[in-house]
Amino acid sequence: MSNDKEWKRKLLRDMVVIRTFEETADKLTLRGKVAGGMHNSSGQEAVAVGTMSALDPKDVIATTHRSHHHTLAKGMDPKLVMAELFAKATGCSKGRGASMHLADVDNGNFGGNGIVGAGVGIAMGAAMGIKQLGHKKVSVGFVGDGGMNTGRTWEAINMAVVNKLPFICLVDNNQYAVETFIDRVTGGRDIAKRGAGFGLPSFTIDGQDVLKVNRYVKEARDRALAGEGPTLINALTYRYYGHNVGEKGQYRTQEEIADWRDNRDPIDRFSAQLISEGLLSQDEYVALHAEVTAQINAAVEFAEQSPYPDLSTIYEDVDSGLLGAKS
Amino acid sequence: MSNDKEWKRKLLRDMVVIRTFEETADKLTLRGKVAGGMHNSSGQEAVAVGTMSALDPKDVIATTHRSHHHTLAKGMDPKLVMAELFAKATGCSKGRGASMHLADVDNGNFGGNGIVGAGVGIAMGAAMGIKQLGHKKVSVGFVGDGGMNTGRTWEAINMAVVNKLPFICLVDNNQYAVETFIDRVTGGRDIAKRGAGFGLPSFTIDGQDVLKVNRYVKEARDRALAGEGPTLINALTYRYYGHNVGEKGQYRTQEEIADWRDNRDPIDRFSAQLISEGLLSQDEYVALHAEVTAQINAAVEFAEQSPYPDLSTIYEDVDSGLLGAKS
Amino acid sequence: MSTQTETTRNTLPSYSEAFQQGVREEMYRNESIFILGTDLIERGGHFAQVRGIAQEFGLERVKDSPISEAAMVASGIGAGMYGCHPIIDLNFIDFSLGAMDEIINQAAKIRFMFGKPVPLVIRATSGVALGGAHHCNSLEVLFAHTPGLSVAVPSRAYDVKGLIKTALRAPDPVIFLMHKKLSGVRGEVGDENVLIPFGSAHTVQSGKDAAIITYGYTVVTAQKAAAKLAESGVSIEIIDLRTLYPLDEDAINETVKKFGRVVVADEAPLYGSITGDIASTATEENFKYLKGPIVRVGGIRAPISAHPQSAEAAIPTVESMINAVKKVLAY
Amino acid sequence: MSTQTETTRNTLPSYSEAFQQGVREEMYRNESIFILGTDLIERGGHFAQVRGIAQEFGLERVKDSPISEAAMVASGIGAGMYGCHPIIDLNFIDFSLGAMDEIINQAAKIRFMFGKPVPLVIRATSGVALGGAHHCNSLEVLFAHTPGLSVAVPSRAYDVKGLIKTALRAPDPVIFLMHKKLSGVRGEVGDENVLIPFGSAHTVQSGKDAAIITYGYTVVTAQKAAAKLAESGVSIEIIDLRTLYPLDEDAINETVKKFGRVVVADEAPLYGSITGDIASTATEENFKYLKGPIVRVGGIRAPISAHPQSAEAAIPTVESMINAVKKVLAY
Ligand SMILES: Cc1ncc(C[n+]2csc(CCOP(=O)(O)OP(=O)(O)O)c2C)c(N)n1
Ligand SMILES: Cc1ncc(C[n+]2csc(CCOP(=O)(O)OP(=O)(O)O)c2C)c(N)n1
Ligand SMILES: [Mg+2]
Ligand SMILES: [Mg+2]
Repeated sequence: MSNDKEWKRKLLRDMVVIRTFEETADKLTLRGKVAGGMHNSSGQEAVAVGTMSALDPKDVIATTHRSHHHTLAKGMDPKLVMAELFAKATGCSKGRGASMHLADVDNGNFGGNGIVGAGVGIAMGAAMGIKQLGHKKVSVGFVGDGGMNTGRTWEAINMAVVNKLPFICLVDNNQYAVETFIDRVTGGRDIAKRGAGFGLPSFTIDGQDVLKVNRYVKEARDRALAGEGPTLINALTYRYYGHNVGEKGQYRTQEEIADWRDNRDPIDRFSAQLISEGLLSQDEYVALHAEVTAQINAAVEFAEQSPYPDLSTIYEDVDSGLLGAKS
Repeated sequence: MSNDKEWKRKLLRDMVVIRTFEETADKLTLRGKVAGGMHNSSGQEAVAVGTMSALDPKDVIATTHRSHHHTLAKGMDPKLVMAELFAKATGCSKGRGASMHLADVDNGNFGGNGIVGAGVGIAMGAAMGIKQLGHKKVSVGFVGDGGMNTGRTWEAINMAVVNKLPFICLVDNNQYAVETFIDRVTGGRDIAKRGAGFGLPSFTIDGQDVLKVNRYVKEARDRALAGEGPTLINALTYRYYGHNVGEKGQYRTQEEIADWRDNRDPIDRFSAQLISEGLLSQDEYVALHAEVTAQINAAVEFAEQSPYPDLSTIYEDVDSGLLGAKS
Repeated sequence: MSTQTETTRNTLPSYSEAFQQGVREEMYRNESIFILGTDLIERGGHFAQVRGIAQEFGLERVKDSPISEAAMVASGIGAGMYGCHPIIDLNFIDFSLGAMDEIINQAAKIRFMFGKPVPLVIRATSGVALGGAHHCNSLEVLFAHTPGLSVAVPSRAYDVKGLIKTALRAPDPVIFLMHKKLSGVRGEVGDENVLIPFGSAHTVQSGKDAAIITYGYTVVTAQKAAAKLAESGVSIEIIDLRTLYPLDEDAINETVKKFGRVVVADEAPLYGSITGDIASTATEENFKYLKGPIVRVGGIRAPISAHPQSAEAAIPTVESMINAVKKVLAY
Repeated sequence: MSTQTETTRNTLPSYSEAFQQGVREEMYRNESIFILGTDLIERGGHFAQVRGIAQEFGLERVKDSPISEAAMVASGIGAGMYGCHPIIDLNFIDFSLGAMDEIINQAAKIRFMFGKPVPLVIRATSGVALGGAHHCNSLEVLFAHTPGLSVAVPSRAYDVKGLIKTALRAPDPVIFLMHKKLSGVRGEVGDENVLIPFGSAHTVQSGKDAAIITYGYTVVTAQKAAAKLAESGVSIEIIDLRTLYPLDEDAINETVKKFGRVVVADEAPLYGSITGDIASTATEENFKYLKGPIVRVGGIRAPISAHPQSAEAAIPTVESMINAVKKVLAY
């Protein structure tokens, strides 16, 4: 029970870390600190934290252009993420990738991606590697609602099904692709039904409910480890900000945004639940926020203080150089 | 009624033309007359003839590497097809395409394709063109069971659904992709269920029943013309010969082949039906075969007598040359 | 006509607006032109390249697409064969990698295989800028190398408008590459009757001592290098190819003959870039006029970093252009 | 060991069998190697390149795939990053066009972006032969141009085996192109310890008067041309590059210096082919040694026809090679 309390408080904290990170990074981006902009995931925290809390730290993920939340939830120090956004040499990708290309492959984060749909394939491939080497792990490929219309996504899902790979396709379904509403471009409008057609257990769930996401991912993981193959989880969620920093657009109403923010915010919901369950006091919640804010401020400080990549390094690590080595 | 009789006899004749053409071409290929080989569709005639008989001659099709049956059913003179197989200048593609690249774009045949899945996209694009220009036509994209695992096929289907295009995806499902049995590589194993997931009416039908194919395509065409969008038809069929000429392989049993040939042959079934319905006499059927054989022999003769492309033409028709024209 | 409206605004159109203008004018002339891509209707495309066109011509002529690059290009091919003249807007050229079969195997080859033209413009932004490795591919050679494709690489508003108008009047598949860093650059454009033929290079500036042959954003870098060199009395001619296929071989040959000292530059990774072909063919045809070898300048053999200075350092700089010119001047 | 078995057969292995041998030997050494592609298990691949391997190593090491080229390559990338060394068999290289993003944006760039190697071999048959436009693309420059990719283009059994063994020991994505017309050609192969480094050209024959630098099937055409020329006393050196990246620049520079009369040839459409880079770089570095310009021979700017003679006429012939050599001899 005390374990459960700690665990739930950790989930809440992880979501607050993401939210605080994103809102901080958003402002810094508007101030020109993040070259190329960033894709804010505020509102989608429960999908990331619900998923990652159901995984083993050694499980694999691969993700999308919108990946701060996944990356932080997967356990990366916010310092390394912020430094990467700043394109600093101390960032997780040495400043080469910035916001879209966060990775820590050795710790199971196979990276964000500038190409819609590509992460699903890479995660599926990792699942093939896991199965090949006989390991007891799973691999999760994140993809947006928009990415469910790229053909490669379905090729990857099919490959996972026929090879019974330990794979989970996690649709971070925020209902918009840039400014395009899902229903306008998604034949059938029901992503889980598409999944069922490809022969894998497929569920549409409330992505604002961190425990629900956790439970579905856990069950999917158990099936995968039991050799039963992949699962598709279509998690309904919402992003509060524009597609990229600073973007507004007329493609959705302020009422719609307010509705999601006010009535379904995953952090508000979960903190209220913990408080009502007596697992957290209001004071503790305030303290948590303060603590997280300090942590994120330290990350900003770290990023600010860090050096940019040395320009001499731009030639490095393109290939191993070993192929041409005369033995 | 006499119309119906003529119409049904025409369906039968069209199937016999295909079968006779294929069996003749197969032997000629084994004798080295068809460079690069050919993909024999014997056994799949009802899919082609059932579909084409439900279309208007001006409707559009695009097809696959296995396209003799579609091309002949669409109305191309066997002479032009045979000459193309022989890579003769008189062939429908001037000898440039041989077996895989039969086309007659101006008459609605947007071509065979060396690339699995590509024809579906082209046919979908034609449907977009039809809708764009406000014409009352449909476009049919043929694809094999194997092609239903290429991502592009699903991209095209989705594009057709969300734009309500006058499009029919016709799966010539002979259950094998080269030597690979459909169930081994097709997640969910049910192509119509996949289609349903993408939001279009999807049907699995007996592809050996020419009238059934005709009926489903006709209904799909009516829906398309009524502005209701695309349909997927998964027609179960079988190819009697190897993937390419001369190939045998151990991937299926002789019993399986014999079962399809002896018990479900589309021509045998339909001719027996016409005879039992009194629409055709045994003598007439024999005569029909003789007539068709003569026609195909004439096609071979035409192909044999035709010249090869002049080598000086290899530079021609790569582009219009108009872009660089100083006006 | 829209041209009038633009002109009376009394501010020159940007590179992106020049595209809008050219497309609009052609859409009035030819009802079969339509545009398909992501986020075109409300947003007007990621670089505002079609802003307002949906509102002006209606949703039948400007269509938002699912994120399905293969199906987008296939739409363009099928509709083009059927009788339309589609513009497929791929947003970033990097995303064309998801439609390469449609582009290289289908669009490019159909005319040859079936004797049927495929009028089709594939528009995308290109070039090295922000965004990192997945948004900064320089893929020019992939297209230029493919028989059946033509490739436009305009460097200024005037050429954008004149070239897109030409593209929309010829029944060929055209890859139309607009450099991100030029999107907002304003400049004169021609009136509705100005069409620029493909394969006609533009002399950006005449010079006396040596020439730089280039295209796209590298024209700007070349101009900066030339300006610096001018300070020390060196006079550089700059040739903007404007299209990579057809290529203005006459202009290249004349330039090589005139100077014998030539630099060819672009920002694609040097090895295997189209500059290799330009230099080697020009050398083969004009060897005796060369005072020394043609010098090539290009990108390094590495993906492009999201760190802006690293990205800039990976492609031709004013400095590396000056060095190359000095090399040919030293012959 | 399998090598023994092959040798005692007392007939030399074919080009395809050399691939089988190399792969088998490496599969014994490295358990993480697996092969994924269409029709590999029963059929052994369309060119018998993996025949018998599934039977020998089991279905976990040789997997049949759906027709999903993007997912095949993605499998190889993810599994490679995870710790395997996958061989993705794409059958014909033409089909790689359906996996170009995976190859160019992902496999090639991951090491640079994330500091993680992607050990991965993408094997395919290539080259102009039968089958027409969709089965005869020469895409070498697309891969060679891409930073992060290496490209092998062996012309004989010995090199197939030695190069695939090297590829399977280095943690890099390698495009391994086997020419269709060479599949059945038999020849010596090295024993299990013979690894051929990439970037090491092979002197097919030494000569005195001029050199042809080439690779793949064009080596055979060059040999035929050289034999004809030998009849009239002309002695030609032939350099087989064996890999297009890394490129054996030393061998190229030496050859240019030695002869000053050089032909560079391959069968890709000439404009934008990798020969442009080879010739222009060699010219830039060795200008003063050149007696005249390097002459390039390549394919015409057109898709490849299914009519065999038309296809042959579209690529370098013995005659066009002889003409090119005569051109450089005339300097
Ligand atoms: C292949 C490809 N096409 C287009 C883009 C441009 N693009 C970047 S993000 C995006 C929208 C993605 O929407 P979705 O998958 O729903 O993810 P979200 O942004 O909502 O997280 C688009 C179109 C891209 N990066 N890659
Ligand atoms: C993209 C692509 N991948 C692979 C191939 C090689 N190939 C040609 S036909 C074929 C099998 C196709 O199976 P299916 O779609 O069922 O059609 P069928 O041959 O049964 O008519 C394969 C794998 C190809 N032509 N194109
Ligand atoms: Mg979304
Ligand atoms: Mg099949």
